[in-house]
Amino acid sequence: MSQIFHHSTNTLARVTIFGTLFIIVGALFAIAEFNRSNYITHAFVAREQPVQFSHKHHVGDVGLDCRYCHTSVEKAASAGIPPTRVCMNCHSQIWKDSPYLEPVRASFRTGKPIRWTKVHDLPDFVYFNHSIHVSKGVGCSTCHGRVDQMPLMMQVSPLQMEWCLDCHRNPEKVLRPKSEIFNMAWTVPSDQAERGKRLAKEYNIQSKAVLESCSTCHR
Amino acid sequence: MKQIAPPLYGLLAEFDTPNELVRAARATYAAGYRRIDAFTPFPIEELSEAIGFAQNKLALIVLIGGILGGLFGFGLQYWASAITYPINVGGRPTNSWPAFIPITFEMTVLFAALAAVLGMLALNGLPQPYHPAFNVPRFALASNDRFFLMIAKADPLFTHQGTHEFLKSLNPREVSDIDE
Amino acid sequence: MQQKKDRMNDEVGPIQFGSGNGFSLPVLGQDTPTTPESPDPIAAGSRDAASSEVLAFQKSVEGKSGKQYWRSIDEWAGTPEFEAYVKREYPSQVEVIVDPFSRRRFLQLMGASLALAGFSSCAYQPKEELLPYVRQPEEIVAGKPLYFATAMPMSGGAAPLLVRSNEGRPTKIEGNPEHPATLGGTDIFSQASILGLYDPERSQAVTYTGEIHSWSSFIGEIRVALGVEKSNGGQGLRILTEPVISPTLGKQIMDLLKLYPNATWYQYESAASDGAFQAAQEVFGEPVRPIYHFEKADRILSLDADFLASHPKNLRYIKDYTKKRNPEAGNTPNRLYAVETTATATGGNSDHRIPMKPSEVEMFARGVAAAIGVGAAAEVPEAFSLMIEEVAKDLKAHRGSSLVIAGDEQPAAVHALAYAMNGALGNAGSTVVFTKPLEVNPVAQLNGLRELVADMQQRKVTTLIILGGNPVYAAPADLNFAGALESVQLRIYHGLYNDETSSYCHWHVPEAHYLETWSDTRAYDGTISIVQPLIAPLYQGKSKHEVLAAIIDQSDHTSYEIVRAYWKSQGALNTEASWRQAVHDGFLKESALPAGGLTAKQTSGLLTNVTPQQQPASNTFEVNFRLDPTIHDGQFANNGWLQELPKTMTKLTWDNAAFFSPRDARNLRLENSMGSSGGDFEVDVVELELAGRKIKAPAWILPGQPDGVVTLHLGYGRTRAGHVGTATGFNANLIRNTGTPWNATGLIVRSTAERYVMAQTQTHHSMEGWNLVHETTFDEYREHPDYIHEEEPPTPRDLSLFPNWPYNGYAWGLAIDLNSCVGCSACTVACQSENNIPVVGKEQVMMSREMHWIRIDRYFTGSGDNPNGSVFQPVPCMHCENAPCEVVCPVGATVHSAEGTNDMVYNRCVGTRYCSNNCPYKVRRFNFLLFNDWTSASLKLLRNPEVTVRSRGIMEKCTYCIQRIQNAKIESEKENRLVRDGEIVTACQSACPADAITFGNINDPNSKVAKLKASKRNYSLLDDLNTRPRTTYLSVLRNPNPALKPTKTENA
Amino acid sequence: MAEREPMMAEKVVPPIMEPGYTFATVTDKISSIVLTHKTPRGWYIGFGISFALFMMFLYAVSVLFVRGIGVWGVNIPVGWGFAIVNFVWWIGIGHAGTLISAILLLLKQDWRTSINRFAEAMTLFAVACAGVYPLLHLGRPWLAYWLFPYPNTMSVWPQFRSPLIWDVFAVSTYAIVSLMFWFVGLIPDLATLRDRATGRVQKVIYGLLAMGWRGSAKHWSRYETMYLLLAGLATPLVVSVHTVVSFDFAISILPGWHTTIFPPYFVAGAIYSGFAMVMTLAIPIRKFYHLEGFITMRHLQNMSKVMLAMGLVVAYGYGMEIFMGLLYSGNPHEHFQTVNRITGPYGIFYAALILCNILTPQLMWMRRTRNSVWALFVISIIVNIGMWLERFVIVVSSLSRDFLPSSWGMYAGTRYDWMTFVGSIGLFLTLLFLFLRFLPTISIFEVRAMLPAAAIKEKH
Repeated sequence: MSQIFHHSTNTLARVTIFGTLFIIVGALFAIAEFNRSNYITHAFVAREQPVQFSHKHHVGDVGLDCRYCHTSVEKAASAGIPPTRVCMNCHSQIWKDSPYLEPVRASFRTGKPIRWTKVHDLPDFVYFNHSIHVSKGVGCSTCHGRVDQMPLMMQVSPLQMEWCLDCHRNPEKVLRPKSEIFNMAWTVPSDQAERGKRLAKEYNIQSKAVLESCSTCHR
Repeated sequence: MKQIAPPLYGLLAEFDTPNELVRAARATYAAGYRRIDAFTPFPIEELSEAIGFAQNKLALIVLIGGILGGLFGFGLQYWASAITYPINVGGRPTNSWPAFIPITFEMTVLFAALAAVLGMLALNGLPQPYHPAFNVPRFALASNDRFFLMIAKADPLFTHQGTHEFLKSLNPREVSDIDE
Repeated sequence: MQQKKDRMNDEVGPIQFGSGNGFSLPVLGQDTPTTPESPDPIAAGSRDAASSEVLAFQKSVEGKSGKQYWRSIDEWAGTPEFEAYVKREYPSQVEVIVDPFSRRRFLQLMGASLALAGFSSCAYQPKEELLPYVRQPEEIVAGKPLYFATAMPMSGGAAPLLVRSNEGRPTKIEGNPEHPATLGGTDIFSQASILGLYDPERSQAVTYTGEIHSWSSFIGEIRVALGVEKSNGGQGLRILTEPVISPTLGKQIMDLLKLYPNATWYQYESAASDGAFQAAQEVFGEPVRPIYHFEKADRILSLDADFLASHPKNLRYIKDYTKKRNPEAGNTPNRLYAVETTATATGGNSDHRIPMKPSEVEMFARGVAAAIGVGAAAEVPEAFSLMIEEVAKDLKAHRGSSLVIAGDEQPAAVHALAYAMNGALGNAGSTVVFTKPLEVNPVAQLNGLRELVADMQQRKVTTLIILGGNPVYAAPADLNFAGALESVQLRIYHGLYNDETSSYCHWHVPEAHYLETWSDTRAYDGTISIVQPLIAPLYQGKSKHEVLAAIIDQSDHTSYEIVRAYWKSQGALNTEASWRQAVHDGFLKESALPAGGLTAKQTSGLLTNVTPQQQPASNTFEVNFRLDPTIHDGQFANNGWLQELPKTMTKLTWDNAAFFSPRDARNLRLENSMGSSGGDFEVDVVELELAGRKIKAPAWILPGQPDGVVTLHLGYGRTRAGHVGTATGFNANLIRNTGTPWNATGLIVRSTAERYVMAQTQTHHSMEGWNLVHETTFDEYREHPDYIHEEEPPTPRDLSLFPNWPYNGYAWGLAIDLNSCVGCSACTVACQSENNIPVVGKEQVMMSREMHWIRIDRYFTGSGDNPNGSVFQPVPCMHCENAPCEVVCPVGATVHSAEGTNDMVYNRCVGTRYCSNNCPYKVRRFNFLLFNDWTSASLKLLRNPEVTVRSRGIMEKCTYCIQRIQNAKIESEKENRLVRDGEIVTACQSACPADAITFGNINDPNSKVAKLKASKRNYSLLDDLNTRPRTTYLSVLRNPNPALKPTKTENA
Repeated sequence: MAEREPMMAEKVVPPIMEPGYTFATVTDKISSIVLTHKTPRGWYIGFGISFALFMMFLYAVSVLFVRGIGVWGVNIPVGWGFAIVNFVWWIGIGHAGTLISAILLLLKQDWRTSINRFAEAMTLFAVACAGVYPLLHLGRPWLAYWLFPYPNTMSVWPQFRSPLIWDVFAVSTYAIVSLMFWFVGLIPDLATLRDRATGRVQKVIYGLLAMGWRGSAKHWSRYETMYLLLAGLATPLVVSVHTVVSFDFAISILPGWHTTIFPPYFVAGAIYSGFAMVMTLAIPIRKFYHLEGFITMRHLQNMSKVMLAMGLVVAYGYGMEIFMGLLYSGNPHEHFQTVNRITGPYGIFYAALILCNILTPQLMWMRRTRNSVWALFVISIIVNIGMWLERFVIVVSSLSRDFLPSSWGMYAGTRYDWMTFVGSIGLFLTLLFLFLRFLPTISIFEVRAMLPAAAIKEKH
């Protein structure tokens, strides 16, 4: 019989075999990475809002305390989105004619709420409670980043389960003194290792087993 | 067929029965030829030893594959259940090793089996869709009812003439050149 | 509970009254904070989705009438486009839309497929919105619920409540522990009323002969009509209400009658108990009513009184009765002799169950009375002589601490005898006291109704105003109320639903739900209770007060103004402070009606002359009519929770039936044959004829039903109840007569060739000789306290090869006292409400797919035909320490928390159902289809934001109300303290009127639950499986009369 | 032929292969089935029917995915129904292939040669059918990949104590190994097809699949070693697979499931049903393609003997269950369950399975039965039905009545259950027909090796 295949097919055959193997493995890694990418987590994606509100200005420049607007952060699960009236407290005096603030004034006139775009959005089967984290020494900037430097609010953490667990498994590495909770500029000190341990004891942080339990976050 | 005679790869002798082939193979080996191979439509134990071929690598490869598989299987389960996220499941210990045995076993078998098949292919240098022998038209019968003996040009004793003569002396059906 | 009260004090109290009477009621559609739902199948409709639906309402409420809004869901389901859609999408489902009965299920199916869209992208979160308040009410902290006190008006007395409100949505009913009527318990009706509030099928607009009109045009029109009436003092004007308990409403009606001196006011409800009323009139000369003090009674004779069944006025009785029988409380146990004419919870929990024909009850009563020395001696059936003798002896032996109670359904004579016996036994004033009735103006209701119908037939009535009730459906058939109604020129109906009655009336004014309006009422001992609204009317509902105000030319008065004005005029509440306090507490302290002991006139004819026993024709049956255990007189027919709630004794759902005793069934060759799909029973249909009227009814064989008696439950067979309630069961009113409303003789039973399929949740009623419920007598328990573990030594802790898992810190556990449980099922409904548990519909129940997280197993004890009693066993998840379910889950969707709860992680569940297979208690429930209703917007407002709403293909089960545990822990953590005992109250526990359920930390030896588990009566179900349940049971104790054949304690 | 067989069978044991075949004729006979240009009409009819059933399967499955698992009859307490029954049934059927090709190879039973090829194919297709059920029966099938261990953003892993996870590993391992076993077995024959094919396309396709096999002595020797090792691995594997499947039940605490007899008697049952299925397929195939020369009465007789033996092991299993339940365990629930199985609502199914699995096969004690193709065909089908019933009784009767009488229930398959079951048979046959058409049904090179001419006569 005459040769069916050209000489080169030998190499070709082997290359394809190993090639596909490498491609498959590579693809798996790619998918794993993609699932953690900002595209999926929405981290560092600035959302445009109905009102051009700048945290940079209000927190960084003006120096408002987080709690001035997010009133329930120490009391309840939700930190609380300020009612229009809170905006008007100041803006009925300053920038009272600024066209940028028209939506706010409109809302105040008509009683229709401002439709903000949600930035930090957990799945609805996850039950996160701000008040307990704040009262146990977890600072705002730990999860929300340097809000005082964000003209447009954006999410800086992946907000994925592995990220939550990372902290629940060893909270020591982020605990701060009560006084520093709302301090945007706070940075992890060099001796955090033993500081954290001390604070954990002081705050009666629950055991790893409790913090890892499913029902701690899922109900 | 080609105009310029292409380089030679070896010589191919065709026999009718397995017996003739085995005898011929023994003779050839006895004659001192080493770069020889035989082609048959079904496995013939005597042949490999007749052409002086003895291999035992494969068994070792499979053994290693099996051991790796077992270790991987148990390791994965132990790490997942006892180290990275130890959870209280029905009051059982995090390292419930008896429950991990079935998967450990399955992984052992899987890896060993893969090692066996891939090892065989690798050692045999397959896939190899092109081989000079296929250039000989009658070689198609090697997968049907004919038995072939080949002496490669690379063999130190190989001379086109002499080897041809030698093969003829084994009274095959016919002897043909294998083009590269 | 305590925690809630605090919250009310420091948050609600002041703010509630911040702006005079301008109460800041949450109004839907106006600046309510929301984050719209994500398409995540599990989460949609959970806490965020719920409030997002507020927007849907905003759209619907603005301008348009709710009616049009609902067209999208219900009426759409009739249009050709819809049918086309169905034919295209669901060829096999076409028949369904024709049949309204199964449309609910169909909509769910449709939902299931639509929901698929969301499944494609689970992890990926789409853009969501945040809608803050514009002006935030100070008391509202986003995500923190508030609790308000109110009361649910019910016939026979209101149910005092605390209602939880999330962002202005009432979401859960709790009992009011301060209130004397219940001391914190609730019943199924009040628990389920929250669903009634959000029922999308409540009538939503004022209509005139079906045309939508405005409230103002209604006022205009009736002014004209009433102007004519005024001319002759309103002698053509009639008002028909349910018995009026609300003092304010009473006052308003009186005002109306002043304006129209010749007008007449009638009151009627199905539950009318004229017997008790007439007896009181007769023997005391005034319509007083008794209040029983079971906590003081050592011997109780119940003459067919089902006082342990779930009903507001009984909640206090349940508490007192069970407390008296609780050995841990150290009381001397009482002994209950229960005469009953059909199997009831009271008989099941009694020490001596005495089944008999209704006609025999009076004989029996006279027998006992005679033995005590009351009334004329009467010859009694031989069968009862021993019993009568012993009962009388026992009662006499406990003068002053015994108690005789007659059932509401009994004729005047039996009530009179009971009153007299209590007098003779010196119980009057101790175990029995009498007060004025709760009703403003108590009347013999059926006589009144007869009179009204007669007038209508004689065309004397020109204008009839019907306030509440549903007389067209509920009036006994012999009156032909509907027919008479036709001859009234102007008919006005004010009610919650567009129902049978509204279809016969010109004007229909939608009634505001009690959670939407201000009112007042009395409860139990007459305590004045304030009805406080939790939310502004969802639709265009008006309160009775507003409607009456409109009639008496005060149409501008709001309910609040009317109620407040009335109480200003009353002594107790005239000051602002006292009023605030009353609203805050939900009731006015020390406002009970004066109570005292009265002794009956021995000369009363009811006592002396024995009512002659008319001999019923041979081979006829006696029939007794009873209110349905779950949908009452039919007013809850459209409430899915109550329809699907298994009836206490029969465990039937979605239907009523004619109950036959096993022997009668054999004689009539009636069969109940179990089907092949799990919960379906095929039964024979019988034709029942009473006084010439016929109905057809499925025949159900009920052990414990007396021979020769057929029991029919009212409330079913509604024709205009809504998609949930219409065409379920049959209407027993159609053979009911005003003469014998509750018990009648001469019922003719004919078997037919028809068969009918019923849905039952428990198909086996014996324990197969396995000790699932341990039962013994008080005496035996006193002698061998450890009897349970003597016969079954507990499994040793060190049995396992593996080391025991250590539980430091909290270890949550539950103890259920079976000796207290009366099987009322309040826990089941409370759980359904707290945990967003869906209703699945009759077909699914027939396939054994009901979703209740806590079910009540009912086992008959004693012989099959005529059990000496029944035991009730609430079965929630056992939270086993060696949980069989966890080991077999391939993805770890159900695992243990560090505190020993068996967590079910919905979002991890892939739905292999292996956990349920391996659960020996079968407490796990699976979403075989998309059971949660995702189509009705209003139902999303109902959901508890603290609990994930489960989707299709997911396993679920009791979580010990993990959301309550977590929130309590978070609060305690913030205050750097441990959770206090009793701080966490599970939904079932808080609902239980008998305090049978106790939750707490079993690692704390001083906790109530730990103490209970230390009791000798404590045992774990299927202990030999070594699952180590965290939920354990306390055994049942009976107190039989040694002189009588002791009740068998071993279970056949 | 049909009437000649019994007579000759009376006297002598029929040969493994009809005499008179040479290397060439063997090659020609078998490869022609594949290489012949016109496909027989019978094939089209058979394939058409099977494919129609397969389409019905797809319809039932799409309804299932759109509306949810609720379209099936499963409920609480009976959480598993047809899906698991069919899964176990198919997996069991698969076992014969591996058994014939692996275990009989190790036992040097050369009669296996002419049936192992399509027995292995049958294994693959049966495993494929079995494999879909665990997926379909999930409440949320689109999340099935959670059963595999992979690093995910939730940093959670499968729960390795669950028999269902063991299933995942066992079945996928089994599928992969069987596939390799089958494919390497095909390589030399693919080479034959390559060399005999006339069409260019055929040449290329078979050529690529043959991977350039040329029958070199060195290759053969490694090939043989590999084949032997693979057989050695497949043997414990096949036993482990059905053992793991039986763990799905034995690991639970349900009366009637929680028993140690399950692994051996599940394996026996698997081999039993597997051989029955091989028989059911072999008989029509040999008739249709006139392969009586290769699949002789000898094969059918040997298979029927294996079935008889296995049937007795299964009978022992049933007996053991009853003994344990009634006499030995002393556990009230076990006792009740045993009685319930026989006399309960599903007693009729139990009676039927005893008839099918225990009584009927006893006919095979008689040589006349073993010599009658028709009898064997009918019996093999009865056994297949019986084995399905066995799984049904095990799954449903235990679940429907367990510990608490209050939660007892019943179960019945809906039309979608049936469509899925019958449909999966369609899937199986569809694959089988494709195999018959495009690949050698009988292992050519192994048959060649069995010819007398292949024997080496040593003389020196």
